Formats: sequence, structure tokens, C-alpha cells
Amino acid sequence: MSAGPERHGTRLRPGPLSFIFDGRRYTGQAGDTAASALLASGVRLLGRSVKYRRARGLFSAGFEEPNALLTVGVRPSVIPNVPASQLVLSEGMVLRSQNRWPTLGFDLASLLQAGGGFFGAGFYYKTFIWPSWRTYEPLVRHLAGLGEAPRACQLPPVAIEHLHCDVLIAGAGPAGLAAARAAARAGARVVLCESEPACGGELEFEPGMIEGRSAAAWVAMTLAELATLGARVLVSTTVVTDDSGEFIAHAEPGGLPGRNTVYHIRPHAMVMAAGAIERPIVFCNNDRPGVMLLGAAERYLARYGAQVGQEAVLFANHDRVYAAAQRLLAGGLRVRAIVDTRAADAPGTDSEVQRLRESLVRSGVECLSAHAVIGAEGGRAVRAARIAPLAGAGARTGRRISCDTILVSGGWSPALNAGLHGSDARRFAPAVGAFVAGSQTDWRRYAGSANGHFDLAAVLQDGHGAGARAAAHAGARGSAGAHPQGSGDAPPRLAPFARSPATGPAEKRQFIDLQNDVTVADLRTALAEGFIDIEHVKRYTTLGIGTEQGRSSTVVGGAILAELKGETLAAVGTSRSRPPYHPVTMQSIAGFHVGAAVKVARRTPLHDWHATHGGMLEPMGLWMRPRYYLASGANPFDAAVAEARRVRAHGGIADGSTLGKLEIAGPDAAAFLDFLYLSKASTIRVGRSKYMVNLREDGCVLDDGLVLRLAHDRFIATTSSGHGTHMLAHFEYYRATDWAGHRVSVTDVTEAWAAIVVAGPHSRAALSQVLGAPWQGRLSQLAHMDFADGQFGGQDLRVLRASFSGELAVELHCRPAMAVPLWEALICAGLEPYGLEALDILRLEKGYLVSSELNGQTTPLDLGMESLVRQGNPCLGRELLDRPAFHEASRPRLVGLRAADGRAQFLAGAQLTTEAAPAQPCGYVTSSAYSPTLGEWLGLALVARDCVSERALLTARDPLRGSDTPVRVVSAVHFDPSSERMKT
Amino acid sequence: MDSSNTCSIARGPARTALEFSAFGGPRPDFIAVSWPTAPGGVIRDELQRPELLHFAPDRWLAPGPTAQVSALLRAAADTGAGVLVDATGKWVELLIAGPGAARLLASAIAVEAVLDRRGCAAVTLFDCPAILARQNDDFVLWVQASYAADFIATAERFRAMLRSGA
Amino acid sequence: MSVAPAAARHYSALALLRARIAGPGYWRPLWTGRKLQPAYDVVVVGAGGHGLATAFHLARDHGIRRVAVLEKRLVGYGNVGRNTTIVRSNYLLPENHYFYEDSLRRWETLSRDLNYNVMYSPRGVVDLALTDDAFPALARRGNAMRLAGIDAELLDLVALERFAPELEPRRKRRFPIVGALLQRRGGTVRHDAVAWGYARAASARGVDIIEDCEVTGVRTAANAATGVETTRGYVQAERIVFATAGHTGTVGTMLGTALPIETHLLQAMVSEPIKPLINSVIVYVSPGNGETYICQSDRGGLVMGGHLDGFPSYTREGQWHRLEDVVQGAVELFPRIGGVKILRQWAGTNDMTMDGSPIMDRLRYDNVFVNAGWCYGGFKAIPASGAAFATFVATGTAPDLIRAYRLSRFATGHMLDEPGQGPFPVRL
Amino acid sequence: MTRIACPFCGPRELREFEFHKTLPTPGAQGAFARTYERVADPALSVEHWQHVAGCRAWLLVHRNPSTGVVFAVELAGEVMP
Repeated sequence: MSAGPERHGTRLRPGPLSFIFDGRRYTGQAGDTAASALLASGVRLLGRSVKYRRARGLFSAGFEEPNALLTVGVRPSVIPNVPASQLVLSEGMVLRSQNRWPTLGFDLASLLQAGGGFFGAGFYYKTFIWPSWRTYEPLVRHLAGLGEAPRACQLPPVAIEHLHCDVLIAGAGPAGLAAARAAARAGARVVLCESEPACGGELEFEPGMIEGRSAAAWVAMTLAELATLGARVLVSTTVVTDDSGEFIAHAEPGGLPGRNTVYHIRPHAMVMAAGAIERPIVFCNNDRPGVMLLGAAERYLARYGAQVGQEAVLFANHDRVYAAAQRLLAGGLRVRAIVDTRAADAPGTDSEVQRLRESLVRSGVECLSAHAVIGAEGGRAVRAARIAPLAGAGARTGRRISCDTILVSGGWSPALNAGLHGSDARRFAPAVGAFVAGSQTDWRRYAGSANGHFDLAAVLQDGHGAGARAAAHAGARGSAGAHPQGSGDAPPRLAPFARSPATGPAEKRQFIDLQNDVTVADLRTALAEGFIDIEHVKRYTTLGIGTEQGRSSTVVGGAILAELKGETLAAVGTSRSRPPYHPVTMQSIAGFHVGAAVKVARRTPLHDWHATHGGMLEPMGLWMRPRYYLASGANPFDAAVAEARRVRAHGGIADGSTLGKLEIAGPDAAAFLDFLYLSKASTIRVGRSKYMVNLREDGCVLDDGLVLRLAHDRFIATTSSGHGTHMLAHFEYYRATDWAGHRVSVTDVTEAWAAIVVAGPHSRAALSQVLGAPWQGRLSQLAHMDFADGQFGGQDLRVLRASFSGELAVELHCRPAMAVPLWEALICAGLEPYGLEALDILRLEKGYLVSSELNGQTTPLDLGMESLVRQGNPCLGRELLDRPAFHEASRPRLVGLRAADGRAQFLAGAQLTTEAAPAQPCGYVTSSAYSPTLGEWLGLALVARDCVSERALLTARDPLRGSDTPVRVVSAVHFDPSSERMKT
Repeated sequence: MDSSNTCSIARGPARTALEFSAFGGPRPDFIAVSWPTAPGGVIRDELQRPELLHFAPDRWLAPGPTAQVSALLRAAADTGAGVLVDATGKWVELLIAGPGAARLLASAIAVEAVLDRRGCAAVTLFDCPAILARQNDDFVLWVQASYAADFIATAERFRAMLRSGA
Repeated sequence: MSVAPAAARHYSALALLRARIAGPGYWRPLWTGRKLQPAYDVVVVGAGGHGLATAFHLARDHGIRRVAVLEKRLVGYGNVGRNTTIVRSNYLLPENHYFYEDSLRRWETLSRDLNYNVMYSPRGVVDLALTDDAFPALARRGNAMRLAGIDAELLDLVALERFAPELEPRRKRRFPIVGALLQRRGGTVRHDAVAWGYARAASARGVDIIEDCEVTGVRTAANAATGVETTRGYVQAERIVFATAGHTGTVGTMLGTALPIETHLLQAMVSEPIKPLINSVIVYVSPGNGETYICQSDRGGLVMGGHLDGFPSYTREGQWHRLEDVVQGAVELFPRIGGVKILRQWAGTNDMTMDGSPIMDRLRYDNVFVNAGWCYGGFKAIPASGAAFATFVATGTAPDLIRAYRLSRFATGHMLDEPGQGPFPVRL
Repeated sequence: MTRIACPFCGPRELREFEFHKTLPTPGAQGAFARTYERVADPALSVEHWQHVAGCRAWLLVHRNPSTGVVFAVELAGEVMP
């Protein structure tokens, strides 16, 4: 489509721009939004409504757009539901209309609208009961939903900036600008956020005079001054919510995700100057393409030189309509009539407005008082407005004025509670016909229309005052100077008017919520069925839950509800708004936590070695650990079996650096550990270690590990890898509370020590070779659970003789810088690495506990630690362990399992049953693995005590995986029960 | 490219690190004249590099202590008011330098607020536990070693984004 | 037979046609605004799901004539209308899975039982395992369910891909998916409809539902409660039922009993509506971020929830940074939804017990009953809870189905700690 | 909810802190009461929190759980609960 003559507007730059809408190529101009370019190209039909699929066009020029939502981009990576009014075009952009099939012009499902009242509020609750909702649901789901579901997302990660300032101001209209200037002049560090790409608010099109200049010149001058005062002005940026005193603002240049920035702003004071949103007046067929907000027409004209139509009827309840009409007339729109709901002698008609009105009449505009537009004619576009007097003859039928556009304005509703959970106080202001801010705090206040100010002079003064007070609250000591003087359009003097009179059937086409097709008839139904509170009405009718978050509908909906209930709007109230203030993309919310970076990964000092030597790294909590090594086998099972076999036959090394290590030091260290562990640490001799378990407050086992006594007053407590962070907090908690005032400290040294496990019959020979002469004698002197400190390569080395494999083994604790050289030396000495999977096999063969036994549901009694419990150490959790339930026969007990036939496989997660009660589990398999050493499947299980006897026969029932395996209860220690291998 | 947003991220040398923990209670007598007692207090060498950082209640970090600092810490431990723990390898030192350093860190935290009237602060940057301090016009930080690789990767991504003027 | 109130209009497609012909005035209020009477057999405090269902069953199953439900604000204004609408019975412990299975069976027929379409949608609930450890834990749970006669399937990656291709289970991820537990009969129910449906059905059976009536105290005499003080005056009651969710702790304080309950916020959020993308309910727990669960409403919005906000609160204002955790999880799970926008967040106040399971017991007095501690699980429990609790209140004996939910279990050690996290509601 | 001012680090974002538990009734004796009983006062909640993303100090926080207003924050142990 041809470009037409070049248009002029505040947001336009010269130069054509082509884009595609529903497969057709159009030409716009640099700076155009999709809305302005399509308007200029004469496109009126832009979407279909959710429920009835009625034809819809542009309704607004801002975020409150309920109708003209587009899908942007090409498949698979599309962005759905982008308001055309917010979307700044770029060359070649591909746009599609939504929610229609097969085409926007002819939508099959629009036949539904013939059902009219049938599909009204509550429809779904009353039917589709037989045979079941599931029968109808797929069709309903496909008819519902607005834009296309994206098949991919190719958005880059967002930029993030954390800002600290004295005063944050949301909104850069006249109030916000005056506030920012006052605060900055007073010496405050100011951040000013404006949702639109340009500052000024309605000053963009309302030609007021401020401080002797045109409004536009004043805006430019103020922005220049703010820049010199060091204020940050962020355009296309909306404060979306308050996160406990930290405001989150999202910048989305061009109205489309792609180059987003998320700001976390921490101000000392906040001014909300978010302006007001024009509200419609509801009449029959007020949803037809061509019915639009009056302010939208002005914005499209001033910003983009775009005409919203040829011939218009204006419909309003206030004085501002006359000045607007004059500007639109001057801009080339033929204004056929102005329909004012107020009586001719209404107090609003002051002399200046009278003069304006007379001049409009002279220009051929018909000016009607005490009249209303009672209906729009036309299907896919407005063809005429039906006008009627509000009283007397002709009030029901009215007369027809042909036009293609009806511009409507029912006043303005302040944008309150920008993302603040709707919890701020608000009060009804009759002169505004809406709610304004109520009581305010020093640190967060409102300015401008939010306080009910609608004439420029008052708005500027209010903004200035709010900015100055906010700066003072933030501690700025300078003078804010005098408030800016200005004059603009006359005060609106509106007379609240929410909807035109209508007959019953016509109320079914009086649309309140355009996106969700909520009509006056729906409100009546809701009331008749007892949904009388505004919150109930919202939930029952879906009023105000659309993508524009009810901006275009909640106040007018409340007013109509008040009318139907015979109450005041003040009494009816409005439903609570919910954050975010603007819908924000999930990618922006996710921040940098996307893809591989979704969660930080912790790496051991050997991480890179594993990665470059075929170690299959897998997450364990935040840690990355090698599960197996590719060189050992192609799949996890084969590799683990080979690695485990190798350790028993020869030897191997494993990375144990993820084990948590807490250094507990001070004169009270031993007593502190006695409190935190089931058995006593104070009996450990220096140079020795001990396997110990921690209890949770309720007596269940929390964690297990070794405790090493380094000195009389110094210990290292190791924790399992997955619990390290939690155990650190646990130790710190009791140090800070019950043990406050005692002389003990807790220091996390997990990362200060790498740990290499060296296990297997060949391990001692390899170690002697690697550690060399200084260690030779000491190694052979180390008894089981002894450790020795020394040096390796000039750095600290601790050799701990402990085994979790049942083999002769040590753990080498070294500084991280030495981990790779030590590891490689061990490899040179003939040892090969093994992974977590093999480690688990080795542990299981020895009956050592893993996380599936320490699952937070087991007590030390369940795990066979009666002797430790009986020692009677009065540790944390000990008292509650005496509760009767923990001693009942139904409590589990840890046992070993083998297949009855010595061959069959059984898996962890299988439930165990007895022959007597085949449907009632008496326990379950906690761990299982194939043991290459014993040549069969082994398991550990928790089984009710009354079902446990040596050689008892149970069934491992695994219906999920289709197996029932007879298993026999055996000792949990499957291999080398006397532990000769690791002790010699 | 905007030169005001450029910065570099450099790993410091691996050095001995000591952590001192006091047992709390009344103001202990170990405190020498130069000991940083205020929250976030730091003592620095002549090049303004932090030598002893008070990063948490009753806790101090000495990254790469000189003989003098070591002696100071040992003397404090000898009074019995606290203990010294060798944390060598726990922290990875990183220097973030250049005109864009503050902006890079602002991708993770409100730097100015966090370091307001203090020499150092314990923080979490891109989900990584760290101790952050100013060093002349630049920033120095000690990240817990297991997080360091991820921290550098995330910081480098933001650095590239800022350099390209996003 | 009590006098059928004018509210009774049977719902059907035919009735809709009739209404269209009859014009306005055909439909009647779902529950009638009757006047508060001075005395009742049972006063139920709280017109949420549990309170309304209990009242309904008291009237329908036990023929108790004088029942009132007193509500501080509006019918269904609390958690019943703030949850993520998920119903399932995939619990590990027998005490829990038999109870929730009873509930799920009731969900299957509830629309017909209430003559109100609550839109039960058995689209399948998928619990993902992200680590090798998690997979056997899911198997343990699933096998326990199967042996109890409850449907459960364990899906490997191939089966998961077939069931939910939109998940792209084999995509390379920071936390790779290893498998899933599927309960096909699990799914969603339109939450508001449950409150309204029960209110309508209870009202039709003569229950007085009184909104804007806050209970401020309990009057007692001789070791029994005699009635409740309300903002509309004193009401005498033979028996009192508290079903006040997040305010149960305060009820305990009112009666001088410290309960093992903390009140926490649980938030939920919804995206803009899009065409169908996610066809089941997906639940997963990732290390460090806690839980994310996501499904798509029939209107097209992606409904998400996660872990608790993290500290006691009655504000119903969810923390944005908790929302970030949930959204990070959702985007990690479905990278394609990165460009879809979040529209609203909201929160409910959850009565978190010290073992994560509910409390259905007497409280201090023989004729005071408390139905609480539903933690995250309250919504899906409503039908079973209402039926069983009504039996308890009417007969004085707790049915087997809920006997394990007694308050004394903490003292005896019979906790029902499904996740094994001990006496702390908040732990990631 | 408002920000928590860590006695050591100064005011930090709420996301840096982790709640642990509500304290039992003052004077509660025995492991059972300390482990299971919670005070439910909508006007005042006394709690233990940790500044996990900062100095890791354990804090004693007095808060109004109905408004989110924080009355006082001190290091745990300085005043025994």
C-alpha cells in the first residue's frame, strides 16, 4: 500500500518504513507505531474479541488498548498480544491479527455472537455438566486464548541495573516533571521513569503555556535542566512493582521485548505521578471499529499526524471536549457533532467554553446538550451514530448522524497503585468521577491527577510540592525554588456519566470490558444471581481481567454496577489491582537466570580436569560432580560397574571436594559439637576422626559425616555434599542463639580444602609413590580413622584414613591449588578415576547410608543406631526421640535385600510387601544396584520392624515398572562384613 | 561502543588467606589500634589494597596477610578472644577495574548503597557469595572459590552486553 | 423437608434456553441473603471451600437443620479463589493418599452432585524428576499409590515426550529431566466455581450463609463453648467449626492454645492468555529455586505457583522476588514462553503445620472443631474434607479417613511428614 | 513488607534474608514447645532470620505480619529470646 503524503508529528521522523500485516505489505513512517501506521493506511479492523469474536478496531493510544493486540514476528519465535498502540515499527516487521479463523475479515467463530445473551455471565457454570466438562474442554480451549502460543523464544537476556537514589518519580507528565525538577533543585539524586518513549504526558498535544513558554519548549527545557542536575531520566520504562521497598522498573524500548533493561531502584522517597486514563461512556455497540477514546484521536494526530477517521461524532460529559474538537477540526477531521450529556445550563459551561462552542457551531459542528450517543451502527466499521436526548420525546429512538468515527470521553481515572497490590488508601472524588489517592506517607506520595488535579496550574504546583517534600524526606537540604506557573485547557467540570440509556436487549451490546465481552446485561445477571460485591462481580463476569488489566473498564464498570445497584460508586468501590503494573515478559522477570545460567553452578578444583577427561558432570544440588567417566564405559551402568570392579580389584580415585567442611574452634568447641551430634565429639582424641550423625530438632536424622579433631579446641566437621549449605546455617544458628556467649566459632572451609579419595588394594603403593619419602613411614602408622597433617609440594596436606568403599582408603585434603597436580600424580601412579555412580555401588555393598536413607523421615533408631542413642548424650533432638511413635513396631528398620533367586533385578522405589498382606506395603527399597563384586542385585530397604527377621521373604513390588520380585532380608553389610579389607 | 562502560575483570594471585573469628561479647582486649572495628571497616596497605576486612559480626578476613598482619592476628588469637582459621583457597580474588566497573557491578547489586560509608561488605553477586571492597577507583572482591568460574562467566556476559551499549 | 428457597433453579442447557425466553429475572441468587438467627445447631466459621463443603454435608448427609456459615468478607474470597486450581491424589503416605484419593473421586462427580459445572479437567499431573536421586523417590510414591489402587505411571523420557511433547524432555538443561510420575486423573478445577457451587447447594438445603460477619470471640461456660461473638452480635451454637485457613493460628490464640501452625503466603501468578500450549499440569522442584508448577487455564493464561513467600504474613501481597524464582523455573522448563507476559500476581494466606499435613480435630472444647493446617493442599482436599468433617462434627467420632489428622500427633510423634523436612514450613 | 536493616550491613533488600522460625511463647519450656508451638499474633511476630546473602548473621526480628512493618532488628543472642 502506498505511503501517502509525509506526515508530521512529534514522534515521527522522515523516511518510509515497510511492514507486513496479515500478509499484506504496508508503508509507515519512521517513528510510527503499528497503530498509527495502520490508521494512516486506512485499516480499521484489527482484532476479534475473546468471547463473541466481534470485529474490533483501535480503541486507545496507550497501554489501555483492549482490542488491537497483534502477534509480532515470524514463527516459531513470535510475541503474542502486543498492543498495536505501543508497538513502534521497525523495517520489515511482520504483524498478524489474532483470535480469528480463517481470516480477520471472516471469522467462523464469530457466528457465536448470534448466541448473544445465551453465552452471558455464568454460562459455563450452568451447562456442560453432562457427560463431563472434559468432553467440551478442548473446543473451549481452542476458542479461548488470545495470541498464538510461541514455539520458540529468541530474545536475548535482559540488561540489569541496580540503582540507588534519593527520589524516584514514576511518570514524566507535567506533575512528574515538576516533581523531578523540584527534587533535583533541592539537591536530591533523582530517577524519573516514563512509560512512553517521550516525556511530557498530555503536554505532547495539549498546547498549554508554562513559565512563559509553550508546553513543548518547557518540557525540553526541564529535561535539559534535569540532565545538568544529574537526574536519570529513563523513557520507555515503567515502574511495575514494589518489592519490599525496592522498585522494579522494566524498560521495553519500542513496546516489544528484545532490548529490555530491568532496573532495581532503591529510593529514599517515591513520587507517583502516573497520570490518568481516559474512560469511555458505554452505549449500544460501543465496541465497533471506529469507536475510540477522544484523547486517542488527539494523540494520533499530534504524535503521528494520523487521522482516526474522516467524519466524527464526539461524545463526552465535560468541557474539555470543545477544545479537543477545535484541535481535531484544525487537524483536518470533520467533526459532525458534539454530544454533551450535560444540560445546556450546566455549571460547566463557563464563558470561555461558550465562546469555543459558538465558534465550533459556526464551523458547522452541531453541538447538542443533554444528549447521548445511544448506539453505533455498522458491522465491521462504524457507519453512523444514533443520538437521542436524555429526556423527553425521542429519547428511545433517537436520530442518526452518519460518521465513521465516534470519539468518546467520560472523564479520566487516576492511575493509582502502580504495581502496589492495590493496598494504598484511596477515596472517591465526585468531581473526578473516580477514585483518587487517599492518605499518603512521607516516603511515598502521589502527584497530579492522582490527587484529583486536572488543570495544568494545579497539576504543576502539586507535582512541585510532592517533589520538594520527597527530596526533604530523603535528606536533601537545598531549595526547590518556586513551582512552575502554567495555564492550559479549562478544568473539565465533568458530570459523571457512565452509560447511555438502553433497552434490555440493547444492554447485551453495551460493552464494558471490550476484551472479555462483558456487557451491562452480564452485570445484571451477576446481580440477579447474588454476586453483588465488586470483587464477586469481577470474578463472575471476568470484568477487568484482560491484558490491559482493566484500565479501560474497571471504573466505568464500577459506576454502572453502582447504577444497577442503586448505590454510589464510592460505596461500590473498585476491585483490587494486582502487580505488575504493566504485563512484563517472563524473560525479563527471569533476568540472567535463563538457559545454563538458570542457577549458579559450584565447581570443584578438579572440575576442568573432569570435563576434559570424559567425566560426565551432573548436578548435585548446586554442585557439579562426575557421574562416571566415558573411558570406563559407554553408558552409566556399564561405566559404573567397570569403575566399581576396578576399585575393588586394583584401586581408584574420586573427587570428594564437594563434601562440606566446617571448622569449629574455640575452648567450647567440643561441648558445642556434643550438643549438635548424637554421639560425643569430646571423646575423640586429637588426630582421630569419628563417624557421627546430627539430629534435627524433632529427633530425625539430619545429616551424617566425619568429625576430625585437629587440636584440643579445634575440629573439622564434614557434611554430606547436598547438605553443606544447610548444615552451615544450622551450626551458625545454634552458635548464635543457644550458644551465644560461648567461646566457639564456626567457619566454612569447604572450599579451602579439595578432597581426593584414594581407595583400593593398590592405593597404598600408589600413595607412597606419589607422596614420597616424608610420608612413607607415616602412612603405614595411620590406623583406621586416624589422620595426619603434613606437606605436599610445599603446601598443606591432610591424610585421613577413612573408607566409604570398604577398601583400604584415604582421603587426601589439600589446598585447591594443589588438587590437580596431586590428582594427576595419582593417575601417573596407576590409579584411574571413578564417579558418583561407582561410589554409590561401593557404599551400598558395604551398607553405608546415602541420601535416600537420610530422607528426613528416619530416626537413628530406624537406621540401626540404638547403641548411639542409648549413650544418652543430651544432644539437640534427643528429647523428642523419646516420643512413643518412634518406638512402635511399625517404625522402619534398615536392612539389606537380595533377590530370592540371587539373580533378579529390583529397583529403588519398589514397595515391599509380605505374603500375609500383599497390598499393604511394610517398607520400601531405598537404594539398589548391581554389584559386580557379588554378581547380583543388592539393596537397602526400610522395613517395618515387625516384618523384619533374618532371611524373611518379602516381595519388591514395582507395578510402575512392571515387576514383582521375591527378595530376602539380609544384613545391610553385603560385602566384607568384618571390614578386614579396609582395616588392614 | 561507549568507553565509559568498559572495564576489566582480572583474577588476583592465589595467596594465603586467614579468617579471624572473635567469640563476641564485650569489646575484647585483642583490638590493636589499627584493628578495623566498625562494620565494614578495612585496613589497607600503602597502595590502598585491603589487608584486613571486617566483613561480618565478629569476623575478619586477611587476604594474603603480610608478616605484620599475621602477627597482629596471632596476637589477637593469643589473647583467647577468638580464633584464627587458615582459609587459603576458599576465596578467589578478582579486580574489577575501569570506568565501567561500577556499572558492571550494578548489574548485580546497588553498589553505592551497599558500600555507603563502609570499606567492605559481604554480598551476593550473581548468586555468588563474595566480599566486596573499593580499591582506589576500582573494586576488589573475594568470591567463594567454587562459585568463581560461574561468577566470571556471568560478569563477562554482562560486560560484553554493556560494552555493546545495550 | 425444609422449605425450598427460591434459589433453586436447576442448571442445564435447557434452563439456559428457558432463561433466554423468560428474559431477565429468571435466574435467582445462588445463596440467599438470609438473616442471622440467634441460635444454630452448628456455626461454621469461614465461607471458604472447607467451611462451605462441611456445611453442605452437615445439611445433606446428616440432616442438621440449623447450620450457619459466618464469613468475615465474601463467599470464596480466601484461598479457595486464590490457588492454582490443581487437584491430585499423588501422595506418598497412606494417611494422605487414601484421603486425597477420596477427594479426587468426589471431584470426578462434583459437577453433577452440585448441579454446578466446576470444570473438573483430568488433564494429568506430571511430577518431574530432575536428578537421579529424585527418580526413585517418585517411584516410591507412585508404587505406594498403585498398591493403594490409585492411578500412577512412571514415565521415562520417551514416554514423557509422548505425553507432553511441549516439555521437550530431552533438551539439554542445567538440571536435566530424568523422568516423571504421571497421575492422569489429576488435573484442574475452576476454583471460584467450587465455592459458588457449594454455597448454592448448601443454601438450597437451608444453610444460612452470612457474609460480612466476623467472629471476634468464643463464649464458653462449664468447659464447653456456648456460642460466638460476631460483628453482628452474639450467636448461640451447639457446635462450632473453625475453617479459617490462614487465621487458624489466631483462633488458637483466641482459645488460649498455641498451635503448631505458622501463617505463610503462597503466591500464584497468571500470564496473558495464549492459544493452548501446555496440556497438563507440570510440577517440578529445582535445587535452590524450590518448586514451580504450571498449567494453562481454559481461558489460555499460564497459571503458575511455587514455594512459600518465606515468612509469616497476613498481607496477601506476594513478594516479587519469589515470583521471579517461579518464573525462572517456568522459563527453564519451557524456554519458548520467555516472550509471554505475566499479567497478575496474588497470594493466599496458608496455615502451615509443622509436618505439612492438616489438622482435623477438636480444639480445647468438646464442641469446638477445627479444620485447618491445609498448607498448600487445601483446595484439592475440599470435597473429602467437607464430607468427613461433617461426619465428625455430626457424630462426634472422626471417620477413619481423617483420624490421622489429630492434633495430638505432634506430641506422640505420629507426624505425617510427607517431604521429610521436619518442623519448619519454610525450607527450600 | 519493608526492607530489613541488618545491624551489621545496613539496610539491604528483603531477598537477601531468610526467615527461619517464629519463636514460641516467651518462657516456653521443653523441646516440644520450642519445636512445635508458634505464637500467632497478627500484630507482632518475633522471629529468627539469617542474612544469608550478606554477613550471614542470625537476627532477631520483631515484625507486624499484618502490615509487614519491621519494628526492630538485632543480632540474635544479644538479647536472648
